Amino acid sequence: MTERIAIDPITRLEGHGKIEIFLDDDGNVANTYFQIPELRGFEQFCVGRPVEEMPVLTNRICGVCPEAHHMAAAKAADAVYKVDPPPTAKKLRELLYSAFYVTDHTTHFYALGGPDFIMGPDAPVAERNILGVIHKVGLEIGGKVIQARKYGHTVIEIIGGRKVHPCTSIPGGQTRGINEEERAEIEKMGRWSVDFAQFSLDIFADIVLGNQEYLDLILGDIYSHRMHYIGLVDENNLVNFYDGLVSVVDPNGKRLGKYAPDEYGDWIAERVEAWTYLKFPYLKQVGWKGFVGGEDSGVYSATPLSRLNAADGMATPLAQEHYERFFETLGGKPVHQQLATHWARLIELLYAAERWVELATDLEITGDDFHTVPTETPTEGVGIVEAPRGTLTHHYWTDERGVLTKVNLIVGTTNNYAPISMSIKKAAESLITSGTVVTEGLLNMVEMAFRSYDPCFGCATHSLPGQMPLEVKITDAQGETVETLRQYC
Amino acid sequence: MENGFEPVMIGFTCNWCSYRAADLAGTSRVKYPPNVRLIRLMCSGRLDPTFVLKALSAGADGVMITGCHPGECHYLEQNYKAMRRVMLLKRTIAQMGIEPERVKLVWASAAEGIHLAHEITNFVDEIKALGPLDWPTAPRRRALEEIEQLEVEEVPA
Amino acid sequence: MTENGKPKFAMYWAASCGGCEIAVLNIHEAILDVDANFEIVFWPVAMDAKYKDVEAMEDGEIFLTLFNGGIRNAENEHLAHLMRQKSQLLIAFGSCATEGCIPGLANLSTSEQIFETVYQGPSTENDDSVRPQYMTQMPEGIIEIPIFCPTLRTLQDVVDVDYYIPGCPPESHQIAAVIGLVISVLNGEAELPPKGSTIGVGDSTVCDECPRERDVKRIKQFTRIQELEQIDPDLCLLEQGILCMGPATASGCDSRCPIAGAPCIGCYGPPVGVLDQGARMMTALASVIDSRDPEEIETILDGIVDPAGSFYKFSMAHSLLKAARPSENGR
Amino acid sequence: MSTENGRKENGRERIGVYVCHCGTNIAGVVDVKEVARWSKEQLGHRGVVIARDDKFMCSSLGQELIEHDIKKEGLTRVVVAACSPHLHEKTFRTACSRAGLNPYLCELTSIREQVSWVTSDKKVATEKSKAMISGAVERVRYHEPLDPLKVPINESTLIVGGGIAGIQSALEIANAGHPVYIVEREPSIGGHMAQFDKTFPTLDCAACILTPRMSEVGTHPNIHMLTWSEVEQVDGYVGNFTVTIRQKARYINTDDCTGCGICVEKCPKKVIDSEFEVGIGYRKAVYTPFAQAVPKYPVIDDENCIYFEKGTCKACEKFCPTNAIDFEQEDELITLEVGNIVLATGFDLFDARRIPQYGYGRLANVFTSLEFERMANAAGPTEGAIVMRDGHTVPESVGIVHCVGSRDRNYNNYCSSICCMQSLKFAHLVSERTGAQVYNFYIDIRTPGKDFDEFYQRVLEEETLFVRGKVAEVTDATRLPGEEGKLIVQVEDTLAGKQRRIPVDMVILSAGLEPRRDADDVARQFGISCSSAGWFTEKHPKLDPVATMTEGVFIAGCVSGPKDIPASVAQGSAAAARVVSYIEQGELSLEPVRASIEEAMCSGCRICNDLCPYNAIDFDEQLMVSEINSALCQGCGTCVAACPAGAISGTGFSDAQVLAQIEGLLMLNLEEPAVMAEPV
Repeated sequence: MTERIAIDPITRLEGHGKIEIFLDDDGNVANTYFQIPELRGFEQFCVGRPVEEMPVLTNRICGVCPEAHHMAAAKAADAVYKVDPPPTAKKLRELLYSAFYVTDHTTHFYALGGPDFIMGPDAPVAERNILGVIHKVGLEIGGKVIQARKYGHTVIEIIGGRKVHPCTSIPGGQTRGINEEERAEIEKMGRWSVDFAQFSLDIFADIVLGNQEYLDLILGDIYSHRMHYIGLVDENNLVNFYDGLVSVVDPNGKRLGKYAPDEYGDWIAERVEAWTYLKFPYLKQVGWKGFVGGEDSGVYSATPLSRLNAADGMATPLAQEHYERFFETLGGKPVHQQLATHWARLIELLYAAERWVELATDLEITGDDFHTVPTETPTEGVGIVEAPRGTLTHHYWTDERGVLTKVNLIVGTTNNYAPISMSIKKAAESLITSGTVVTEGLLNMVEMAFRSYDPCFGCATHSLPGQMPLEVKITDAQGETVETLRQYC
Repeated sequence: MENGFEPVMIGFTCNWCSYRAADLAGTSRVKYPPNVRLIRLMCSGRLDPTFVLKALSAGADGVMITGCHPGECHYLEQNYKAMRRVMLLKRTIAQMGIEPERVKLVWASAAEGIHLAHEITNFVDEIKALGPLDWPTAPRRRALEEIEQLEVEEVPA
Repeated sequence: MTENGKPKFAMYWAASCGGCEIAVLNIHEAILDVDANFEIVFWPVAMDAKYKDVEAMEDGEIFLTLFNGGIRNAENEHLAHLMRQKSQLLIAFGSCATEGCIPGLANLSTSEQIFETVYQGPSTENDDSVRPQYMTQMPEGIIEIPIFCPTLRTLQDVVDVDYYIPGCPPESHQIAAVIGLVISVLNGEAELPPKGSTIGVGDSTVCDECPRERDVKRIKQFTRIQELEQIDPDLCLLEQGILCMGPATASGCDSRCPIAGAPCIGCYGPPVGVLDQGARMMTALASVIDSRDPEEIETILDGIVDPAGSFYKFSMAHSLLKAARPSENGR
Repeated sequence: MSTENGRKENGRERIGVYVCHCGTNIAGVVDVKEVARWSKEQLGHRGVVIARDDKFMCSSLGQELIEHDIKKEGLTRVVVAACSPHLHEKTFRTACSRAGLNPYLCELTSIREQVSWVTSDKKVATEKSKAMISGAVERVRYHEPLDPLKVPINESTLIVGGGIAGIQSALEIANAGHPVYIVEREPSIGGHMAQFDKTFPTLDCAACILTPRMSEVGTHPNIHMLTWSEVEQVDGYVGNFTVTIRQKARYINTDDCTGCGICVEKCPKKVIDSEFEVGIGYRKAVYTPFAQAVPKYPVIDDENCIYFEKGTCKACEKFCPTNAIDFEQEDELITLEVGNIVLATGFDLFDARRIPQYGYGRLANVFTSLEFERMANAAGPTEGAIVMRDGHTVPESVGIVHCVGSRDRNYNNYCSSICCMQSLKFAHLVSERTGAQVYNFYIDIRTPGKDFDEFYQRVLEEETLFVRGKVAEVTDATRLPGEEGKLIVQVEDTLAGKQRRIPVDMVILSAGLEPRRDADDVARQFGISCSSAGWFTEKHPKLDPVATMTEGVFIAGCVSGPKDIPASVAQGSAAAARVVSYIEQGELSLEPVRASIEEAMCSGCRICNDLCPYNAIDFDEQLMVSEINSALCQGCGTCVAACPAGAISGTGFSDAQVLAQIEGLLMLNLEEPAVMAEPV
């Protein structure tokens, strides 16, 4: 019996996926495999390079979030030299980083994840994209989205020297500062972004939260996974993207602890599977129990939702209000409904915009002491930042000249590789059963499960390029290929 | 190295000293191995590392650069530039897995025909000891690489 | 040509980071010209599209394809051939496709070394030394992943390329200019440059666009940027001892990095007409090193801690040597 | 074969390959017929349309063969496989141009010197010849037609230095009817020779032979003298130099001065004359260095002049009959346009103080050679009387020390070449005028010149004693009886093999010659180079001793090393002859092997700016690009190889040519791919 199932490829995520779905005799899902088909080997070929080049080398891991790698690399390089950059440098970096968050979260919500809700899962594929969103919500929103991205990139260019792949962070600080004129412009754009973030939350409120069908969808079981969560927090356990400790909470919301960058090895381990080039990180102390959730499985996620779960709140007032509303609405911490990640992302968007303004109005931001010359002999160092798609860890070892001898990277989306696989399987199980008439919208829900993580395989495949052709292959119990659906994006 | 390996080598000479040294070696009928094929430049200062990389990547097993002795450059001091280029080039090709000894800098005045012949003989021996370079981009290698490719395809990575 | 008479446009990413796509999105308004003048038939990052649709096309049905990313695995190579077959004009877009870019540095290592490093990494628990297999027998059946090629290759190494647009990523204004050119060609207002040309670059090198003051070059020592007390905001970085690739890198980027106080790292590749970017930088630097004493020269050269990595950071895969040779020390 | 990015091929060429037998020189080892056959067959697709062999390609028959093919077969390129280009490149190039083909489209590859003469195995030699022809064929495809570079020659010449060498050059050129400027640092021309008394070996008095030449210079219609002047700056290149000269203030209006000398007479300020009289005589604050000075005008020495010290005096002004004194005079900058330059700036005397154990400057009666010359000179401070420092005591014994500062690794390794003869001259003068016992302390006696050894014999006969050995010390510390009040010369007599202490009244140190203290600066100014010792480097030490590496800049006299007067004069004339021949040609055609910069590609990075020893590369601050002055360029190609932008190209040795030759030599251009590892 070969049941033909038509399924559209998963689209609108930065990178691609290859999904193998195996059916049993009854035509139910026996197992699914989500594969990452490529490898680049940065950890290998960064060895031998001078450490000050890592911020620009690792940029090229991902063109979608080069800023995250630039920051993590710069912080790791600081650590290698045991040098503490001047306050101005740190603030410049965080300011650039906040602006980056605004563009990145905006892009995802409006172009990638958002359409699922705004248009509705049942909407025709052709409409489930940014253009559909513009049609439904109105043309001016399109202008705003473009504006938000433009502003973010402008700040990145002013501080980082370039729109894509910034180049100004070096061990001990920055190659240059900003002047008052630039600061004023940055502040202006920041204030606009705060309004934009609130505007976006309003849209989400009336289109999604205002719609019982969507709410049920979010709160429903299909997209729910009880797992561990991690996220970077400041000294008050509030969400921070640039610096702090990584907070780890269990599926009950109990904080297992917080680890400093150089302690990541005690907390995180990675598993290798022969059928994919990408490794599966998990909580070392809890251990690898396979693709399952719960207290006893080391599987964790690192997403906007995870960060909200792992923190005690947001460091800026407006974002904090929404943080509280978020958990009230969804029934307290921790929230396991992965689709809520879209909402969490917008709350982070607001936080990033507020932080942007805070830093742009900080007196030290225009200071001219933006670099400290390292004096210590370089040895080993870890740098961690919170990338939009998950905690980003760079770990370097160097010789006495500061030339790399070993490199270890645990990158954004990689953290969520296991959860994504689980979500896909769960979605597939609940959607593909013998006799199910699979409709377009229904199957898009598989994609939604996937998309809530905003997976970026440019990053995840730091061991390989941004390209990941998605292929969904459905094979029946006799090993007959029922259907192959490919998408090379 | 297996016997019978006859390296192919390129030699760059200075029009004023080493090329004339080669002339002198000829007129004095000094015999030396035929493996090195000379190219005449006006000065060792004309030596562009691109030439060396081109030769190595196109099938040469070794490259010899010859010029006037330090302080005797026909153009006063250009041979020092050649020397510095070769020193830096050697460091780079070492990282590329090429023995730096495959590139050799030799000073030979117009009067040193025998010296030049001697240096060429030594260099040929040194390269024979190192064995063929067989750079993958060289024509003869291309076929081989394709075969390797096939193997990879068949055997799981 | 299509029913609506518009020529078809495609953009594809092979082994790339996605930065090229972002750069194209950053041409903002100009993107509308693309929409107005072309029918976008295939552009994964921006729209739904199906691989089988491309397969179904006539050869040469696509007028213009921007192909970014290097050729890292069998799948990339397959796609390169497909896009070549279906496109009239195939443009190698961005550093990866034109010269290999940073991922090309992998050519300093063997596949084995890369696998060893990645899959036995410090935080990796892999006592059984599991390695990804291109075919794996799972209980439910066999699953595959594309084979990892021995070296990273550029687009021109696997298919015939019409034009090259370098840059990591290409500057948006350059992209807009190229698109403008193609459009005016379509309207019969301009001629296409000779096949094989590098487009979207300047005639000269980064120094040409760099506003920094420069003097006669004499290098006594190289300095690592983090060691500089104060980076002089106005003086040539090379004259400050920083290894800046500007002199040997094609212009066109508006010299962004040097203006930002960071050395040029060479992402725009060799200037037009230059065979090997690294060789040109080596010869230039060695020429102006201010010493005749071999010992002193060696000491000065020690200041360049990673010659191959510095001179070929982006163009390794497109250099004369293309890749290092396997040997005991490293590759 | 793919043409690499940036290498434009010159279309489809018709190439002729000519393989020379050179009798049996080549044919005896290389199978020339096979090589020719192979070239046609294997390189046909590369454009080889004809491949011939001939007994002697360089013979008129061989050349006619090439000319015939160029005309009849329309060859566009010619490759000759024969002997070294240094022998016959010109021959075959000329043959090509006779047939109407640009000579630079011909390539000669040396299968004689580089193959048949150095290889025994015939098979191997034949294969190597093929490879070399293959290389030449690929290379010649990228050759471009070139025309020699023509530069006009300005008729005027600048002579720097008014010593005997400069004077000689100036007169030769002027007499040929061309304008000459002669620049002299001192107030008068004449140089060291003017200070001498007699000249060896003929013993005619220096003044008697020199002064007529000096006055001839002074009065010559084609010679413009600039004394008391120095060269400030030199720009331009052969045929077209622009030279800036600083004429120091003389405080004498030379238009009015008659040279009567009254000012000198009336000047109340007496000064030790440390220049002309080397410190053993006096002069006034206003002075002419010596009686026969040319020009005759005096100069006021503003460092010693009372007026310049105190603001009063002006005695000279009061008494000057023509009101020629002008205290307001200032240095003047004069710009000259000249076509050629002769450097004859001479030498400095080795400073004997540098050898303390010889006691000069410490022991009163130790004299230097130049001091002795002045003393012996009838016009000198002692009017020719050879006396001790006290000014009257006549020495009874005199020691002459040779090689002072010469042939001594502590000072100068070289032989100053004139000291032997100068010392013998001193010995003769001393014994002739004082009857004193003369000792010559020498290492070797070198008398290679005409009549030199005869003079040596003569001095020997004058019972001068010769002690062979390097003097260890000259001291007044007396130990033995008979030494009191004398100078003791401590020396190892290497002939007798024992140490000797020889007491004398007077010691003359025959000091060696050294480059001018400022030789390096002068060399840099004129864009030429110095030897490690500091002497200017000749273009070729034997075949071109008066030319330098810089076209249009010549050297004469002691600037290139110690010389005696005849040699200096000969060089003066030689340099003049070279200059005149340039002038007569009117314009100079230079080898077209030159570098040039493509302005659009130049980034102004300034990497190349310091690479050219001929200062051919300038940086244009306005355009922010570097430029090459092709007339100064010597075609070494260093900048071509250095330009990181690939903006500099070199004719004759372009990247394309060399890269193509590499591919050819590696046989990458054959119909079937070469098999690399086979015996060549």
